[in-house]
Amino acid sequence: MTGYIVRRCIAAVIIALGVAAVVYLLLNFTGGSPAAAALGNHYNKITAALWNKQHGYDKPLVVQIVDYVWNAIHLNFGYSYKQGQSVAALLNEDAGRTAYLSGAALVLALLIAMPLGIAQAVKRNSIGDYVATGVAFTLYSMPAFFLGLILIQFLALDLHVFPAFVGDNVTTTWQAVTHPLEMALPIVTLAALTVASFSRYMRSSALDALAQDYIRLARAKGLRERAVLTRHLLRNASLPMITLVGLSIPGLLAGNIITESLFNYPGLGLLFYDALQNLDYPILLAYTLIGGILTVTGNLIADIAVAVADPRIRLD
Amino acid sequence: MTELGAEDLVGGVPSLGSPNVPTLAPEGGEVQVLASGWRLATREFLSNRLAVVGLGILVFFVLACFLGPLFYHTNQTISNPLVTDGAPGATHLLGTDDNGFDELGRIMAGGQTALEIGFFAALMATVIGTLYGALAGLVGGIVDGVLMRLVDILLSIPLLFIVLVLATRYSATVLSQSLIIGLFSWLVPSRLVRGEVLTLRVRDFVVAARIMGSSQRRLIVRHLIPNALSVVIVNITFLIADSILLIAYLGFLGFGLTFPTASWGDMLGNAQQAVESGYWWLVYPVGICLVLVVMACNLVGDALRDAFDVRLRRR
Amino acid sequence: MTGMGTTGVLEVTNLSTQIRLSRSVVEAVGNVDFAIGAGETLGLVGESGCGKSMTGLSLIRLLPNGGHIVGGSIKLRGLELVDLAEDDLRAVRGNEIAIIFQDSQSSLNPTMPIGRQVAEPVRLHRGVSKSEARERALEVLELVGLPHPRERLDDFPHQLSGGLRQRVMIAIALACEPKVLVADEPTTALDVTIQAQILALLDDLEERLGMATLLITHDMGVVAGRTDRINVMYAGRIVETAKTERIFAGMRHPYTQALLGSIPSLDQDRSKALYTIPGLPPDLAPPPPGCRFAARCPRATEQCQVEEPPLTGEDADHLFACWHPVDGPVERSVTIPHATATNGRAEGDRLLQVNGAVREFPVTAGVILRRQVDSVKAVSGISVEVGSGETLGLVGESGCGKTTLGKLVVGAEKPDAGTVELAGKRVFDLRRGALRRARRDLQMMFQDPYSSLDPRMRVHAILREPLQIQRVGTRREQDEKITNVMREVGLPLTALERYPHEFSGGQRQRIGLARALMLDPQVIVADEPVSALDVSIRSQILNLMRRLQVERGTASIVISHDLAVVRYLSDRIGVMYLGKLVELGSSDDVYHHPAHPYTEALIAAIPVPDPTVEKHKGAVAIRGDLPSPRNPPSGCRFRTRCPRAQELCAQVEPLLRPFGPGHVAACHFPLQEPVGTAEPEAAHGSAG
Amino acid sequence: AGAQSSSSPPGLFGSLPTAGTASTGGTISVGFLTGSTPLTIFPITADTDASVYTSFSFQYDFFVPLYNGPEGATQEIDYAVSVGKKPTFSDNNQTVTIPLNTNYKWSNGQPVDANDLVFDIDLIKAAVKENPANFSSYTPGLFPADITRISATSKYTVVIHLSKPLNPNFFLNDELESEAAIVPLPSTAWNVDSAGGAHLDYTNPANAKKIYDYLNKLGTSVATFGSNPLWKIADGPFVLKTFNTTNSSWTATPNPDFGGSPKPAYSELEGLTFTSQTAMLNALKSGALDISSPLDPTYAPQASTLRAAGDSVYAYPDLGFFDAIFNFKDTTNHFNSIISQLYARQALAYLEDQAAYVKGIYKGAAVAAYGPVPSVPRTPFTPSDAINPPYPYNPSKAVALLKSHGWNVVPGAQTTCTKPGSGAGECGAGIPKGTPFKFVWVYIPASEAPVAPLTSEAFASEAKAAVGINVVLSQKTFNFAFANYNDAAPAGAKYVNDWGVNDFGGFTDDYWPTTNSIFNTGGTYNQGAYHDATLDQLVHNSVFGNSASAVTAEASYLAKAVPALFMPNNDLIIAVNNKVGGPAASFLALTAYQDLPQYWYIKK
Ligand SMILES: Nc1ncnc2c1ncn2[C@@H]1O[C@H](COP(=O)(O)OP(=O)(O)OP(=O)(O)O)[C@@H](O)[C@H]1O
Ligand SMILES: Nc1ncnc2c1ncn2[C@@H]1O[C@H](COP(=O)(O)OP(=O)(O)OP(=O)(O)O)[C@@H](O)[C@H]1O
Ligand SMILES: [Mg+2]
Ligand SMILES: [Mg+2]
Repeated sequence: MTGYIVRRCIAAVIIALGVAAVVYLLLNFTGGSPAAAALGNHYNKITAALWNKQHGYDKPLVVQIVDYVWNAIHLNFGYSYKQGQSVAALLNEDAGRTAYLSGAALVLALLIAMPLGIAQAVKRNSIGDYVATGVAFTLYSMPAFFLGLILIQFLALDLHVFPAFVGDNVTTTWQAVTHPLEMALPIVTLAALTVASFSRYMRSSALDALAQDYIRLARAKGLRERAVLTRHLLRNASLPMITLVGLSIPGLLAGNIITESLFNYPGLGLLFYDALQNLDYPILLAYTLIGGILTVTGNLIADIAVAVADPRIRLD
Repeated sequence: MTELGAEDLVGGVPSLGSPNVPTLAPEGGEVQVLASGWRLATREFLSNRLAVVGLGILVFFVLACFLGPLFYHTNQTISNPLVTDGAPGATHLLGTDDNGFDELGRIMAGGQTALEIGFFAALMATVIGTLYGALAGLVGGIVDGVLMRLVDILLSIPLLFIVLVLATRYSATVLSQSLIIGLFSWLVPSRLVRGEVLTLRVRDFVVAARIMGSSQRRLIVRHLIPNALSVVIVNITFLIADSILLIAYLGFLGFGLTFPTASWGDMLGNAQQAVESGYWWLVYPVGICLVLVVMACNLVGDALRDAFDVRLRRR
Repeated sequence: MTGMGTTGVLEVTNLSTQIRLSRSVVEAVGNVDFAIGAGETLGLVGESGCGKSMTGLSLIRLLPNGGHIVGGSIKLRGLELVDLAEDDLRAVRGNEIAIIFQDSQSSLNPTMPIGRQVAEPVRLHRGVSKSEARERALEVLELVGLPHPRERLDDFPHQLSGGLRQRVMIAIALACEPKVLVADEPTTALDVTIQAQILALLDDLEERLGMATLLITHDMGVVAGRTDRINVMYAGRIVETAKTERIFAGMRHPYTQALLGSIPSLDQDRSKALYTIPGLPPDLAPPPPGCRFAARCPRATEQCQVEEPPLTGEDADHLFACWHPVDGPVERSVTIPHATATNGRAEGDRLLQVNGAVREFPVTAGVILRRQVDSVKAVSGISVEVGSGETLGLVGESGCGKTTLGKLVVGAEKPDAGTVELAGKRVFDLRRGALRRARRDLQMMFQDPYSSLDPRMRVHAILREPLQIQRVGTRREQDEKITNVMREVGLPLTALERYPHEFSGGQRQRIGLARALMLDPQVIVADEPVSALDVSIRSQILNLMRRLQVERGTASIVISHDLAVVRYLSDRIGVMYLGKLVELGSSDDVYHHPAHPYTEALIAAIPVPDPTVEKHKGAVAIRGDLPSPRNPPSGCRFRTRCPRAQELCAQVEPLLRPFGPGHVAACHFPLQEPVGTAEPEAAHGSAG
Repeated sequence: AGAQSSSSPPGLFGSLPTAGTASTGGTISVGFLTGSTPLTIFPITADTDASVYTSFSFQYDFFVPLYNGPEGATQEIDYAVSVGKKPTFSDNNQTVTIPLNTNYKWSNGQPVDANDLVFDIDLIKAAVKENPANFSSYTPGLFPADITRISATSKYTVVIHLSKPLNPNFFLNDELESEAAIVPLPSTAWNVDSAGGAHLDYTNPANAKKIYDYLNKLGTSVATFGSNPLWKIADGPFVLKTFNTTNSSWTATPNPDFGGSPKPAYSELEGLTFTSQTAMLNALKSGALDISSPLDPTYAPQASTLRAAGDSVYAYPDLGFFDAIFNFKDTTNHFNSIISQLYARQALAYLEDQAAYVKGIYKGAAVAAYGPVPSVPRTPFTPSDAINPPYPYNPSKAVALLKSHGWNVVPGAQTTCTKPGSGAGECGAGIPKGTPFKFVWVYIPASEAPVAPLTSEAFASEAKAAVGINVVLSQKTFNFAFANYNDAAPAGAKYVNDWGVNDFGGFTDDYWPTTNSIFNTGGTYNQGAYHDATLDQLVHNSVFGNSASAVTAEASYLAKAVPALFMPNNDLIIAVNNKVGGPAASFLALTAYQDLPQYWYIKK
């Protein structure tokens, strides 16, 4: 078990390093000049050369990549010249709130999708199943901003059920936690992105599991239907979900960009969005890198979790 | 005790001759009249009501977007600031947009580009992904390991970020958007194809062909590709749906197509403002079209997958 | 109408079950009557799809989606189950009636320790505490012979071998000491050796616990020794019912007769063709009118087509449903033309020669770059040879390396060591064109007829492919050849335009055979050619293969785990165990005078469709499971399961020693004295 | 004084909040957009922070600038909110005497005096010496490089000696008053280079550098804005109380030592941050925000809903101009040669239907503009060309112009040159036969400037349909376009042939609206490399001459020369919650990015 985890971790680290290198290359290739961004109006040949030398941008690309990766390992993601702060500090500031938003959305999505998927599988081809499938497909096909917009228009502006945006009183993660009403729409919007695919997946995974003989055997033992579902079906049907949750991280992060800018929620997504408008390369790099690393980590954790939860996976 | 003699040989084969079986009938029996594979798949597909609806929606939109402009003539190239943001009325059934273009005509034109980009991007992703995945799966070993780790790495970089960053540098045209999306979404198909090739490679019919002395090329062309195709085809529909969604996000984040081309995503880009300004006709019709088409692609893809699956399962 | 009066624990009368599908209704079980008394075992036999499982499942109303009982009654000691409320029925399930499902390998919850799975019904029905239930689980697991049950309580199903899993399944069924046990094909997925162990266990338990048992199987051998009564089912109906001995000795229904007649027995005369039933069982949605067997029955008349025969008989103890009953078993007398000229191998005729072949599959680990951590020793130094026109049979338990050896022969796998020579040439050392041409002479027929045919090619293309690859003949010549081969394997030409999935299993196997024949190879390797087929189809294919052997004189290697099949088709038999050849000799030598204890045990384990033989069989000769091929036992690989094993066996690997002309075996303590001493050549398996 | 006297000016969109009667106490909140939140509190602002106007209004809440403006809608210095009084020029405009108001004092009790102004200028000099980018108002050769000596001649008088004569209007309005203006700083408190360090003599350049470095570092460290005692030493109407680093929202309380008038009547000023203008409007509608930051013209249609929600909405343009600049170096399709021809530029100007743009695209929240000095807001220097445009919308004139210069005009297709040569009736030098009139037009995305794509698209449509000029549109982010599609920047060389027109935005004018450094040869912002000797002379007059009307002549010339396509001057829309009252001028000033929160109050 430990051996497997260690090996899996090493692989993840290698992939993460690869991600860092590729991201750096990619941004370099798109031709942003950090010097131009930093120097603004006073950007000219001489100041630029000086600046590049000071900040190591005159070195060969390979060296730059290695430096960047090396620094990234030490949690040093460079300096945002636009924002006048170290990127790490900026990220650090927003990470908690984004984590809360994404986490809450993920949990909400799972809480809805898992029972729903199972219920759909059990009552498959019923009216309820069709309706749920239809709704799931609609949500799945809806751009997050469109959904968010509709929610704002109807639930906030027309019906005044929720505030239309996250107010100024939510600045810390803790405040986000204690203001569920304000956070409702962003969380729902983000959750809706994933709940659809989760419930579809859960449904088919539950259908697969339902067709298994151990379910029949459980019934043959005389178990109540509810006990069959909770004791035998749930765990087996949920196993594939673990991987899916790991895979859904990039989607959540991308959804964050949309949701955060839509709902005025200061988080990493918004930071990225602003950086994009300003061509604030260090932030773009760091966020993309973090997205990549989170994905890698998500997959890693999912793999390990599956290994822990599924006794069939041989760990040696 | 029943005695059977040589006279019971039917068609030169010993069998428990039955008077009802005409002589010289093949002993293997008549071939059952089963529905052919495609027919089965079609039936399975058609039995999925949602999928039929999805297919209907797709056909409708393809026709409406590509043929509609032949019947509903509108100006979609010369912007007219004097009639911008007009409410729906007799001359403009769905009003006009912020360029003064007829919104209904715009939806058709935008639908064309959205479908085109979706299709081209999906096609490109599929072609690249298929070749890459097939290569990895066939060569195997270290090459496979390296190729697939590269896919892992690229797959770990969220696609939206990559596309957004690229979009800041390159202006978007139908071609460039298709290219960029296509170039970065071949990863999933490549994994699928590789997986499929890996399982196919050890299937008995491939082994059989090898034993017959089949060349590697023939194996790939005659056996691997046709059999991996269903996975690929099914995936295309999902890729189209994803690509259309992706361009919608790009539009929203301000990296849409250049004038006078626009896709649904670009049209929805200013949705938030339009709604608040009360220009609902600039938001909901196109939004609904987009959702319907993406949904239809997904429904069709889902049903295709089931149909192909069942076909393979029904031995 | 039941033969058992009213003493039964379970009485089923006039039971009918249907499965509603979207487009049709399958009448899976129709008007079935039977009764089982305490301690009694009723066998239910019939071909695949005839409704056996549905009958079993109807008893506890656990039918698949759309399935429901449409009529009749099921009485469990007087309690009517057909319309019992769901809640009350739950108290019966697992408590009074327990079931062992067909294909039980997936019947265990993969994420729950086996101890809890066994304890679950106990807690449910006995209302005992967790620890008490656990104790009970321990008790039953011990009862079913799970070694070291206390340590294994917390194991997960995947940690157990197939045989042990089946024991756990039985334990679950027995946990609440049910009155009735339904065992649906309890041994189908298992190796013969394990099957023998499980059947013996079931027998023993029935006796000790006094259950009424319904034993469902398609294998006449299995029911022969273990049942008091047999119901023969066909197309949803019971067509014949009688005491076991009576069914075997004096069956009256032509179906029963055909079923028994089509099984090759170990002492089958190879010159005689097997009895076959033409065609396929009917589709039950809806079933045909009249006698359902009529379409396949040689005795069918006009009456049979329209009028359904009632289940009657001269005495209440033997009922059958037939207008033209037969009388007792069929005499097999159809001879295969020229078959008498046994293809004995001429001395020194070595068409195909395998020398010390070794094949080990690497076991890899690691996420980034796969390191090899271990290897599966699939074939460990095997030498055999096949003469022209000769058929060599290979038998052995699952996983012993039969298929791998076959693949080595046809060049689908490369040996890690050793060589394969065809007519003295190392064909696989050839390159390109020469290699391709050489491949013509070595063809293979696969175990799974479906997966061996490209699902996206029509039969015509499939058959033409070998000719195309080998560039044989013009298009017209190719078509001619295809037509001829189709006729040879007995398929209609209309089949050429169809896709593989449109055929029945037997037809597909014919296509597979046809493809192997297209190139007129010198050697055909047939890997489990019939194990995926139903009995009636199996005999058709065996007859076909036998005929082609005789007609074409092609040498072949027939691989099967079924000794009877191998014996029917082969001149010589090689017995394999864990990648080693342990005995090789003529069919008669191997069957009648085995030298290796493993061969003897294997033969003993095969259930014989003859109650008299089967009921007097001794104890099971082989215990335990096949060891892992990743680290096979030292010395003699069979020693861990061998009753004769001694110190020596663990230390020294036995060499093949001659026990007669062309008869060799590798054992330190053989069942008979070897003749002469081991010569180096003999050690390599050639006849000395 | 100034702010109280303005009333509704001509061209105002919407209506200003009513004055009402002031109550005491309460909180007034002001909205900011993320990305334009205060990044620096130390009033010597570096380039990187300079485009963020809120940094200045934020700074000026606490520190009163030497000269501040405008006076409501009047584009002039408002001495009521400035430390300095009107200066006098002598010695051939080379000596400037600046008298200071005596009523301002720092929170530490010290008066705001001449030394504080000298201190600021010394620090600016140190900053510029270190890196020109440290002072965003720096133009090479001008302030502070043109100062030879600065001295406090009395407690409240400063005399500046210039190295060369400058136009007094220029020096006062463009150098002493500008966005990143001169702000007297507490010279007795801030003249340190470490916390609790010794007070240094800042007239020593080495010390000045140390002090600047120290203050600049702290001044950009948002984390300590709220807690650093340095920033509590203020002379403005407010003192910063808290600053929330996570979203840059802040609160300030009235400065009890504020020497100006009126003194704030309410108890807290709050800065709130929003991720988008829409979010800000939602907050306004729900009453969570009182005063918006300037909004884009595309929000004009929302005025009615906002009014219904009880807010005042008004809009007015800032002084400045928007232009799509020509690239005089783009050799693609000989565009450089074409665009050098005045007739070609005139033809393009004739194609701009500004009236339609204002109506359809800006929804009325803009005014047509035809030169660097717009007609609204009116300044004393507005030329008549701004009101009576030289080339009003008239496509047929464009056609005629081109035809008369040897072009084969094919509306809806491609117009090409048929008569090459530099004679009369010919296309002009360097334009071969068959040259198509075709170029790339770069604009910035709607997410950055909602109207930019629309006006660009409208122009391109018109050009193609009416004259057969093919405008190839290309969208680039502002930063990318500004840094790279710019002949004046080093990075620009790489892209010089990638663009023909760059519609990246525009410029804010100073109160003396010269285009020095924008259109003069070699100007730092001369992004299209426009070169015109006459203009160079006119600009020279505006900067170095003595004429009070030099800048009018310059503007008038430019309107006729079309060095760029001038675009409508768009309004800045402000929405104010009806609970807030104040003099009209204080609200009008918001449209010029000037916050004067001391004038506001909560209505009774
Ligand atoms: N889930 C199902 N849905 C529809 N039809 C079914 C289903 N299961 C079985 N059947 C049909 O019911 C009939 C009886 O099937 P059953 O499983 O009882 O056969 P069986 O005798 O057990 O065969 P086998 O030896 O293959 O297990 C067959 O015709 C089969 O096709
Ligand atoms: N491609 C392969 N990779 C790894 N291991 C393999 C491979 N093919 C076979 N093996 C292993 O080699 C051993 C021998 O397999 P083989 O298929 O030859 O057995 P078999 O006697 O044909 O068994 P069965 O009766 O189940 O078909 C088994 O343990 C199997 O798991
Ligand atoms: Mg069955
Ligand atoms: Mg095998």
